[in-house]
Amino acid sequence: MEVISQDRILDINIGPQHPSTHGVLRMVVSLCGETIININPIIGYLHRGLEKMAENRTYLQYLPIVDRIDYLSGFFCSYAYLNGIEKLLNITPSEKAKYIRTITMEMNRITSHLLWLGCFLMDLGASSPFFYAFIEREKIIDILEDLTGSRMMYNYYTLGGVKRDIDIDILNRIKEFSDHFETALKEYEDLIEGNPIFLSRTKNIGLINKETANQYSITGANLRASGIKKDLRKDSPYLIYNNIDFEVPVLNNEDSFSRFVIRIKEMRESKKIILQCYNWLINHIKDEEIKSNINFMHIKPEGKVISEVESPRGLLQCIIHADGTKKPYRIKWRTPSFYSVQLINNLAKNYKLPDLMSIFGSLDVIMPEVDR
Amino acid sequence: MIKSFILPIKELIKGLYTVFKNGFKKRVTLEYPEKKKLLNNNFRGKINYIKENCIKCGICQNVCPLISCIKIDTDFSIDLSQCIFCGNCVENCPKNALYFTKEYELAVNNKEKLILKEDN
Amino acid sequence: MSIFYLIYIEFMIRINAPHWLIFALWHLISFIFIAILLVITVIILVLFERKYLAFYTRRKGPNRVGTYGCLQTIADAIKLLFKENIEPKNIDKMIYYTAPLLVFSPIMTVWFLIPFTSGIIPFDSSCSLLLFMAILSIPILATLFAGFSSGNKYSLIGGLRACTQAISSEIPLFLCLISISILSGSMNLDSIVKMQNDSIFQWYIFPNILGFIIFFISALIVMNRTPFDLPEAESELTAGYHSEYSGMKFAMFFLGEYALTFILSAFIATLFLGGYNSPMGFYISDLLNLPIIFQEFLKNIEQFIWLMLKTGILILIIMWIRASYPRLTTEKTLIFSWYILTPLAIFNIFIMAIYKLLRSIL
Amino acid sequence: MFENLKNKFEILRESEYQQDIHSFYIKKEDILNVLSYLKNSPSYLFERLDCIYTVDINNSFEVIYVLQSDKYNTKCTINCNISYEEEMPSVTSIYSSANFDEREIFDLFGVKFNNHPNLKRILLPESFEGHPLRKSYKMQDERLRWNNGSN
Repeated sequence: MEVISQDRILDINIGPQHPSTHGVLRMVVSLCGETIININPIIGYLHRGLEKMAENRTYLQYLPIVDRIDYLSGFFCSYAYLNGIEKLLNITPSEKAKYIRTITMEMNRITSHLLWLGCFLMDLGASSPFFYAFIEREKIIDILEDLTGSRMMYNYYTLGGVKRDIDIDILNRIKEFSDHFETALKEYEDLIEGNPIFLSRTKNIGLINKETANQYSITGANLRASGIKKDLRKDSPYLIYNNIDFEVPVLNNEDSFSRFVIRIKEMRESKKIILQCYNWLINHIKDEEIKSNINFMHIKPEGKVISEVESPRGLLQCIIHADGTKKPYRIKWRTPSFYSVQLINNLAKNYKLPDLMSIFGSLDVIMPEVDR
Repeated sequence: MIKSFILPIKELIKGLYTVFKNGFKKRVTLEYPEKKKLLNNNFRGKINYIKENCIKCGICQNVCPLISCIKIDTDFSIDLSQCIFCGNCVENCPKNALYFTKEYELAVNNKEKLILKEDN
Repeated sequence: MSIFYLIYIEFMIRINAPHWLIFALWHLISFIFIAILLVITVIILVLFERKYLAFYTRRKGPNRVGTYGCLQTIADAIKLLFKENIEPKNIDKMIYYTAPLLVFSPIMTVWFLIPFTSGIIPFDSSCSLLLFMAILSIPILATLFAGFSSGNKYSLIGGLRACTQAISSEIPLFLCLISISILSGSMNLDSIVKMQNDSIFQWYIFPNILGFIIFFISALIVMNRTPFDLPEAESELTAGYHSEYSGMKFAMFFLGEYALTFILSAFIATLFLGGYNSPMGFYISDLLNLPIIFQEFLKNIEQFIWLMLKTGILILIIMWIRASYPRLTTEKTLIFSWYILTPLAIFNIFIMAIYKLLRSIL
Repeated sequence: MFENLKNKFEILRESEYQQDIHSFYIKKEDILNVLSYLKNSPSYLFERLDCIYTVDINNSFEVIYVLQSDKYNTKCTINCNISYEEEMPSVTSIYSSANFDEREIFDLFGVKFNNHPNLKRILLPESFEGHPLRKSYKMQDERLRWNNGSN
């Protein structure tokens, strides 16, 4: 790469208010003509100080704030937080509570992947798949709204289980949704997967090989697209993932097209998991015990715990240091998008400006997770 | 060579066809002011307060994640402009003095109206 | 000459106006009539596109203003009219203000070349194809001006992209025009339409199917429509070359783009699909035996309807493509147009020459 | 499993997380070669650094490196106690994912990492003075002060 003289470089910032930065990320991109020389991501525009807020709130007061860490997958964050506290107080949730948690988490994974699908294709210019993805997503959100009471900030999990039981008609709506969902997925594949324009935009662009993936501790679908078969639900199964059969899709041609295909496959896997949870839950409607009877207000846990969960964007860890008082001493959130943001610089070097959109879109980065 | 030329054309036509197929499906727009979405009673809308049940125990104030959203000292007041409708206070109130309504249109022209006093 | 011209001449002689006034007034009237026609079709087109895209994405489209949203574009135009005229600080004032003019005026003039009906030909010249080529390269200048003069990096990149893309797509466009003039033997649009008049198989689309495809694709690139709409790609450059324009200036760009779509699809209709000829070879108005003067009038109307029908179908296809395809990058558009479209266009000229030779021998 | 780690390096103290994750306290000086040893030695292969975080315990920092190995599917953490003004060696040469982590720790805690590529504030604006996540950080904004222990 020959040295480019300074006056031929144009620095533009794809700034905080920009249609395609998935929130408020600012990228100072230095261009020579249209090829990208250097990207300097500047984050911090959505920093709400969630870790400092944990230090002066009791465990119950911090619970609603936990949904806002990654507002597209609220269930995963609240599960990571509560799983940590349950480990400290060694409470084990009942079998039914585990199933309800799994079914709601998998539905949340589908909504988060659908939103990513819509925004990714809108970045590349196709406007109609955005609406198809949101029509499907709206169906799930209606079900979750009737179950938990709100569309995104669920606050539905509590110590040892869930706050409210699932009744018959919500289960039937879930069943009817997952039957119809296969045709919707088929439609996305028809519309996009073979399309030569889409292939030329995403085929072998933004390659993450195995070393950089490990070096930058990338997790989730971006990692599985580079050939490393690593999914928390299989390696250390939590909840009920050990007695559910689903396979983890792995591709190894490392480009943003395989990241697209992997996420479509993951949605299919989540549909299978939902169906199996539905079959178990249908004939366990009657048993009542869905949460522990310990009063959440007066718990005083003690010790250190790392609780992990496989969120739609990767490995989400909530590390709690509790010192026996009512308030947690220190909570650290290890969020997956924080590490995929670092990757953009050496991923999108000397590609063209429009390719930056397809690389950054395929990484599925969400800014509340990065800034916390 | 022909294969690599005909296949993209077929895929492009398939893309057009799926968009065309979608044209004849049911519309999904919901004209908001005229037709409203029906909500079930789990919905977390505006919080109402029953004066008789309340024993002024202060649990709702301790449970609320916000700083000055619920005040309980002499008379009871909720600042709806701050409230995030998380439902902590409604669940942990021992005497069920607070309950959720299905009202979510809370646009007012001055903020004082959003502070729910005891009377209303 | 057409029926309207006869009525007009008779009326003017009765009030014995001078000769030069008759001639000048006639062109003025036809200019005003056709300008209004163009503005109306553009307004309808903007609303139609929003409704049409909504139809494909299972939405309803604008239906608040007017009964079925019919006044929506007029409301938008009025809103743009009353918007404050924001002028950024470090702009090159002179070029900044000529850019919107340069978009709309050439499209108005190109609109004159199209023969609407056998009676009404606003501007009949022996080399109207050449005129079409010359005038149609002016709007590209407008995007260049807008991009470079508005002093903002995004529009600079948008302007750069617009020029490279337009230059690379003009050449296959004009090569296809040459293949048409080989077939018809003349550059005059009216004679081209008359050569295709007796039945659907006479249309130039059948011998010249390759030219039709190339012309259609390069017209897409010139119009900056998806999948080649890179100059104002929202996801990267906020709004491309017209991001610094607000109010009526933005309306000029916005309506100019739709007018260009309408003009180019009207040209494709006249060149390849036999302008105002009916596909069955005869006109319905010939069948019902009415008095001559009335029947002539009905024939003109019916020819105009045929032309608008063909243009409408083409616009439907263009918007359908917009609804279903992502965007190409600049590099791939240039490779596509230089390596694939231009050689094919040149090859197509040879085919048409050989076809013409064979037809003249047999 | 960690026998040859123990006899190769001098471990000050050992403690445990709730679910059998071992953590080893080591001196600040040999952080670099402990991590590179753990990463490259065939018996451990900890090639993924999940995250680095800091806890402000009785006014001294404890910088904790959470490591993860895919081959043996185990996790371990390397801890290191330093006082407020001490400097830490930067591990971006071994794990380049530590770049943003260390910048965030510098931003919120004030721990300086020497030979870090560009050690600047990452989450807070440049003009922000003070490091908020320290226990001694006094919040100037009166409204945010929690209603001092009424529960």
